[in-house]
Amino acid sequence: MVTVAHYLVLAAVLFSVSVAGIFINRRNVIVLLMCIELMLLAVNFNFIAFSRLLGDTVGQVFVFFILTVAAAEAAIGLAILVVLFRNTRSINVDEMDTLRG
Amino acid sequence: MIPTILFYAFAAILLVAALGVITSRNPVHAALFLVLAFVQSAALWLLMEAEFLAIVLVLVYVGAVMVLLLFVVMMLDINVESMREGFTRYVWIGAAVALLVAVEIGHVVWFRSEGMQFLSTPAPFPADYSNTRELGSVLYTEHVYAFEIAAIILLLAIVAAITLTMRRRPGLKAQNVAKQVAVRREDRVRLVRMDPSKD
Amino acid sequence: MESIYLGIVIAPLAAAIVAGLFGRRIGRAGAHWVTIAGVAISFALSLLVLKDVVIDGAAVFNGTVYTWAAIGDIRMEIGFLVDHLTALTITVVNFVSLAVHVYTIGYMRDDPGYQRFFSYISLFTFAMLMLVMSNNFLQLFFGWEAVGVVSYLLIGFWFKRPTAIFANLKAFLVNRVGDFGFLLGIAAIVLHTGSLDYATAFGQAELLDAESIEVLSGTQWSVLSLACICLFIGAMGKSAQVPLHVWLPDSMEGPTPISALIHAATMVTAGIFMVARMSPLFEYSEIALSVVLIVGATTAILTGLLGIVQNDIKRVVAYSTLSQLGYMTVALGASAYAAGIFHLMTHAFFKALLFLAAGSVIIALHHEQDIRRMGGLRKYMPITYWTALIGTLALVGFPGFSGFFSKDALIEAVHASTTVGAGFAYWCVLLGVFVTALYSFRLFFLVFHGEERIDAEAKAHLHESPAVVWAPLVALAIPSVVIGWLTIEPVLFGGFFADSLLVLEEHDVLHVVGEEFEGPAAFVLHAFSASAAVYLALAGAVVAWVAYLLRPELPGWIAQRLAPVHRLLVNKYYFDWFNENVLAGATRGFGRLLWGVGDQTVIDGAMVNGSARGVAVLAAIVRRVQSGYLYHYAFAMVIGLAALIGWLVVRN
Amino acid sequence: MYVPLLSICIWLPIAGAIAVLVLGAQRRMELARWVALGVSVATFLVAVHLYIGFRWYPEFGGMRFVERVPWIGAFNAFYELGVDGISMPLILLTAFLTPLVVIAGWEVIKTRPAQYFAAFLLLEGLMIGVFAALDALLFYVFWEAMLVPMFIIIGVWGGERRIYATVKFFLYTFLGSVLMLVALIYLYLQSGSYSILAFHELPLGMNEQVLIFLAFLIAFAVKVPMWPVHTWLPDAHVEAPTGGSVILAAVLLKMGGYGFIRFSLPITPDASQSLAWLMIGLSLIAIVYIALVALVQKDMKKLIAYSSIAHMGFVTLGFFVIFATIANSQDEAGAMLALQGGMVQMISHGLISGALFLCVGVMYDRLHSREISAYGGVANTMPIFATFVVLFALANAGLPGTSGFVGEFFVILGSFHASFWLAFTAATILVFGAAYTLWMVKRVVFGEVGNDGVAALKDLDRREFLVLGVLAVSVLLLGVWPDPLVEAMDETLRQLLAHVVQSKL
Repeated sequence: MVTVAHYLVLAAVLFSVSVAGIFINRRNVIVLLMCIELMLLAVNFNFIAFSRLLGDTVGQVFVFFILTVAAAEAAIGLAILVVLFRNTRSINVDEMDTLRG
Repeated sequence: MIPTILFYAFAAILLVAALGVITSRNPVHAALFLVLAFVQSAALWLLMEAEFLAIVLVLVYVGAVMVLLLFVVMMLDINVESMREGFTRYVWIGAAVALLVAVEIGHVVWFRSEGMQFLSTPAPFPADYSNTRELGSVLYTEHVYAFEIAAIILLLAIVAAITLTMRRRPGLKAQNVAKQVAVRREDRVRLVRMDPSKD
Repeated sequence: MESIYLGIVIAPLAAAIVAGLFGRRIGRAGAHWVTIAGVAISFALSLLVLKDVVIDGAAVFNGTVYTWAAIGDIRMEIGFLVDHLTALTITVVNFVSLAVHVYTIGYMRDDPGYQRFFSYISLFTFAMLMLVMSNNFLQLFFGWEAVGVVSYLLIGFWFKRPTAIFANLKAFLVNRVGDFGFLLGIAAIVLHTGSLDYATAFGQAELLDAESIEVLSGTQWSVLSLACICLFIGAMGKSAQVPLHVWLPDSMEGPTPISALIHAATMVTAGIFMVARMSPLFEYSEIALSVVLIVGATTAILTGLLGIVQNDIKRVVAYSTLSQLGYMTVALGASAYAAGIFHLMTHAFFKALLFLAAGSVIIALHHEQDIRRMGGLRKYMPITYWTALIGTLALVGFPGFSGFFSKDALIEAVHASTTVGAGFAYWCVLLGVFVTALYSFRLFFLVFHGEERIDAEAKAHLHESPAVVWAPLVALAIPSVVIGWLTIEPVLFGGFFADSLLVLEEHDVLHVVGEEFEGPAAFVLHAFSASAAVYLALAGAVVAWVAYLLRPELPGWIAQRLAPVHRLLVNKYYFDWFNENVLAGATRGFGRLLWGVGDQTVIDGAMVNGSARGVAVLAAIVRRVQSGYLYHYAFAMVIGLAALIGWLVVRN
Repeated sequence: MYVPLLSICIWLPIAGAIAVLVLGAQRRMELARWVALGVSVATFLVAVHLYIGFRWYPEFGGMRFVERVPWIGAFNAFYELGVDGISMPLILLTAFLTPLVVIAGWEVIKTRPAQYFAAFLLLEGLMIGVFAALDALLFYVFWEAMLVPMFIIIGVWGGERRIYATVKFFLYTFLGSVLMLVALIYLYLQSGSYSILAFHELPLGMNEQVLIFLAFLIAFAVKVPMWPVHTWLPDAHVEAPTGGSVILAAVLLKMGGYGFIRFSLPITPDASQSLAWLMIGLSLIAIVYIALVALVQKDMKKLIAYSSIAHMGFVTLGFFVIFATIANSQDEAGAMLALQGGMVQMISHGLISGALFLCVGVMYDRLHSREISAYGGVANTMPIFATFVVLFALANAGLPGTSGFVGEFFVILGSFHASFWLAFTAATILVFGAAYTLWMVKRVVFGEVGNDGVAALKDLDRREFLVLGVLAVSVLLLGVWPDPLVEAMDETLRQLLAHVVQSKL
């Protein structure tokens, strides 16, 4: 039987993988963005699983909003990336330290 | 039995895809892995009888966002090799943090369940149940303000993305519509009164 | 009578205001007429008061004009106390002031600050009268400081002269040191008697003596002694007693009329007046009386010696003033208050006379003040000569002149005194008589006799001074001669001051002296037979005659022989050197130290700007955390998130 | 008919400030000036009216002209105003000096004159608000708001290092105020209201009192300013325009003294008593140390600023010496003298230091230098001005017959009971005060004409004469007859003293 716990474990593993991804792909902003998407996905898994467990639709509504915001975030993040690349001809994070104190 | 097999299959592919995302050398590959992960997720959500969200995930995410991502990745000429330097430098700390997070989440889920039956399977919905209707009925009533705000956020994102990426190159020969519209008669036409008797 | 008292003080004040504020409008003549009128009115009224008090025997007036401030139970009022002491003093003040006003017309004729000068001296008269007529400590202090300020303004009257503005600052500051003590004395009395009023405070003198205050830890002082000594410090400043005498010789930078009025006849005697007025307090404090006696005696002899080596005509007279003030102080210390006041009065006349005579010489010689460039002036300025001679004889105490009566009585009184230090004081004043005669006749001979050392140009214009100058000389010469004859009996021995001075029986030295007194003529004769003072004075005069007329090379020879002593005297015992280099220098140096190190380095540097710099240093360290690398922030977030969850997990 | 006179005193100048700004924006400068003058004079007349009304019942020491309107219900805060014998003279002083400052800046201020006058009017309203507020929150609002116009005045119309000076001024005062706010909030939590009068009656334990006292101390000590938090004052004075210096010295510093007597003493009497030694020590340091520092200053404004600190030392000395005086003498006469002395000193110092800064301003307008060495022999070319300078200098040196004497006299008298040496040390101001002031006068006013600049000086014009003349008259009047001032404060101070000596423990 597939229990809620299965989904929760899956989501936890997925989240951990994306956390690890952030560390591994520290230089590549695009992959960083992808890792964040993955994290949100893992979160969404939990929301849906609990929504089902508790029989409350609000969890799914929340997922809906998360998707919306994630889409917006991806759009703006990519826009920034484009502008960044246009200005520096690179998206290498190592070369970007203008915010250094 | 079949749902169990399906679950394990989808979950396995999902995790492999996720690993693929974080380990691919080429961002294009990573993006494609991500698409795979999303599709698997959609399938898993279907298993949980969250049909609307599963569809939305495929349509919006795979169909739009991921395509946009791929589009950008391919448009930008990225030097892949420089990205990979020091790839393994943080792998251990990454793994450690990931493990820590996993353990913590597991701990929270297991030991702080507050009486929730994690090891139960939610009862399947009856046949005439519509996930979409159910969602819609709360979304447009109870959460209508949040929904409106989400819409605004999306609109903002669009405007912001356009504003950010719009570029005005100096010396570009383009028409300025606003100026054209704003032209008045006095700017262009000069009435000259000629005295006929003069010549 | 009250309106008359008010009139006495208001007339000169009003005149001063008119001359000061509207000087330009009323012109030079207007200024001197209005101020002379003011002082004349005041003088006439004070004569009226004198008659009322002395002849008609009016009761002592003690009344309030208005309430200055009332705090809790302490009422601070402005009021008048009119008794014999007041009446006599205001008459003397007004008389000298009037003479000086008239004299000024001639002396300051060509000065651009004519109106200002008249305004100042009228204002001074007002302040002095307020001081004298006061019935409480507050008003006394008012007058006290006000005369000091006018003195400050007048010494610096010629404000373009660096020496003048140096001298006036010095005078004010030295006086302030005295006032500092004076104020503390007032505070002691007010707080322990609960009143600023003389009458109330005097009534509690004995109680005050019983109260004690801890000044140094472990030592109990009688409040009365403390208060009296503090008050006397004030008197030391104003009446220029050693070591606060240093300002008076320098004050000669001011115009001569004010040297006569302020720095000889009136203001400098305010301290004497004050101590006499406070006799009900001083009488109960043996310690204070001893201090007064010793300080006065020291002043009398030390400053007299300085007079011998001075070459500036006014400074010689100034040192003479210092010495005579010492005499008066000695009289106070010996509880012979009446003798002190008597000497104050005679001194006011003859010293003002001497100053004005000196001024007359100075204008005749076009502001030449060095006696080495004078000589033989007798034949050019007969009136000045004769009046100066009268002044000199009065000063040295030639029998029959006013100074003789006061000084001889004073010396006798000291001789009879049993206060601690009286023996020392007696020898000082006795020796002082010789010294006085020496420097007085030295001055007199060098100026009026001997060879003419005047430069040719000045000599061409040399002539007697105009009437406005010599008339006051004559007016002052008359009392210089006769006042002693007329007043010695009532003032010293007739209980004239019975309503104002208090002398305890065991201190009553004048009574001892009075027992042998059989009228002024007998007093004169007695002096020839029994007093060493007369012969000492004679000896001084003879020595001066020998040294400066007969054998003019003698003084130089002596100076060479006694070079260290001569140097000490020329440098005025190094008081000025000490004050300027040690006291003032140290104060300024200390101020610079506090400012540079305390304020600028420690507070501003280390604390204020230091804290800002500390923040900057801390920020420089902390900013390294802000590497600017995106992934560092991302790592921080993730690790932080993990840590946060970990904390939530572990917490339960 | 009930007329909220205090509110008028506060809001009339503020409204006037807005009017001046509006008019100035339309470049109708002349009108703006006259409006500024008119409003400030009108405020002064209202304040005089208050004072006359105040004098009806001198034996009543409590709050009068009380206005009380709910303000912030949630915090139980009221818009509550009132005056007693302590605040009345200070309000009068503020209202008296502002017109003079407006006149003094009449043609002198060339850049943005409308804003300049508006800033002063705004400042006036806020300062009166500080003195009139009976609600601690309202007080705090006025207290902090007042920093803004002062900040602008120094920062915009100041001298070369004005930015340094303003920032220093602002940080110093702001840092202190924040701690005061903490103390006020604590008192609010304890008493349930922001009423200052309720704070007075609030029973507090010793530890609480000490902490509150220290919080207040920092706020007020900076304002007074006491050693060692005084170094902002010379800088602020040197850089401020003349009017700014005048208001700063004359009124702003008084807010520190007012704070001590309105907050520290009655709210934390036991802490005040146990920490009086600290306050007395700091005051004496201010008097002697600062006087020595003043002696060696080369800048006239700095010298007067340091002299202000020394003179304000008498205020704090007078306020805190009362405990020792009462302990040593058992009667309250000495303590009353000291309290009165502190208050009179505040008023008198306001007039004298204001006048001295105006004098420096007169010279600065002509020669554009504040250095003592840049002058010399000013009396030759400006005799009338020299007369005023000498008068104010003597007043600053505490000459009897001028107001400068009164406060110092009372305080020295009052502190004599506490200890002979205390009075002795305080009385050294007689010598040092005269030394630094008159030495400056000697170098600036007297002597031969120092240089061509001095030779070309013009004497006072009518406007300057008016301003200095009014101040001279008031300084002399207060010195010759301080009773109207003393009597107005007497009963209030007596009640305060009775309250302060009663332990709250």
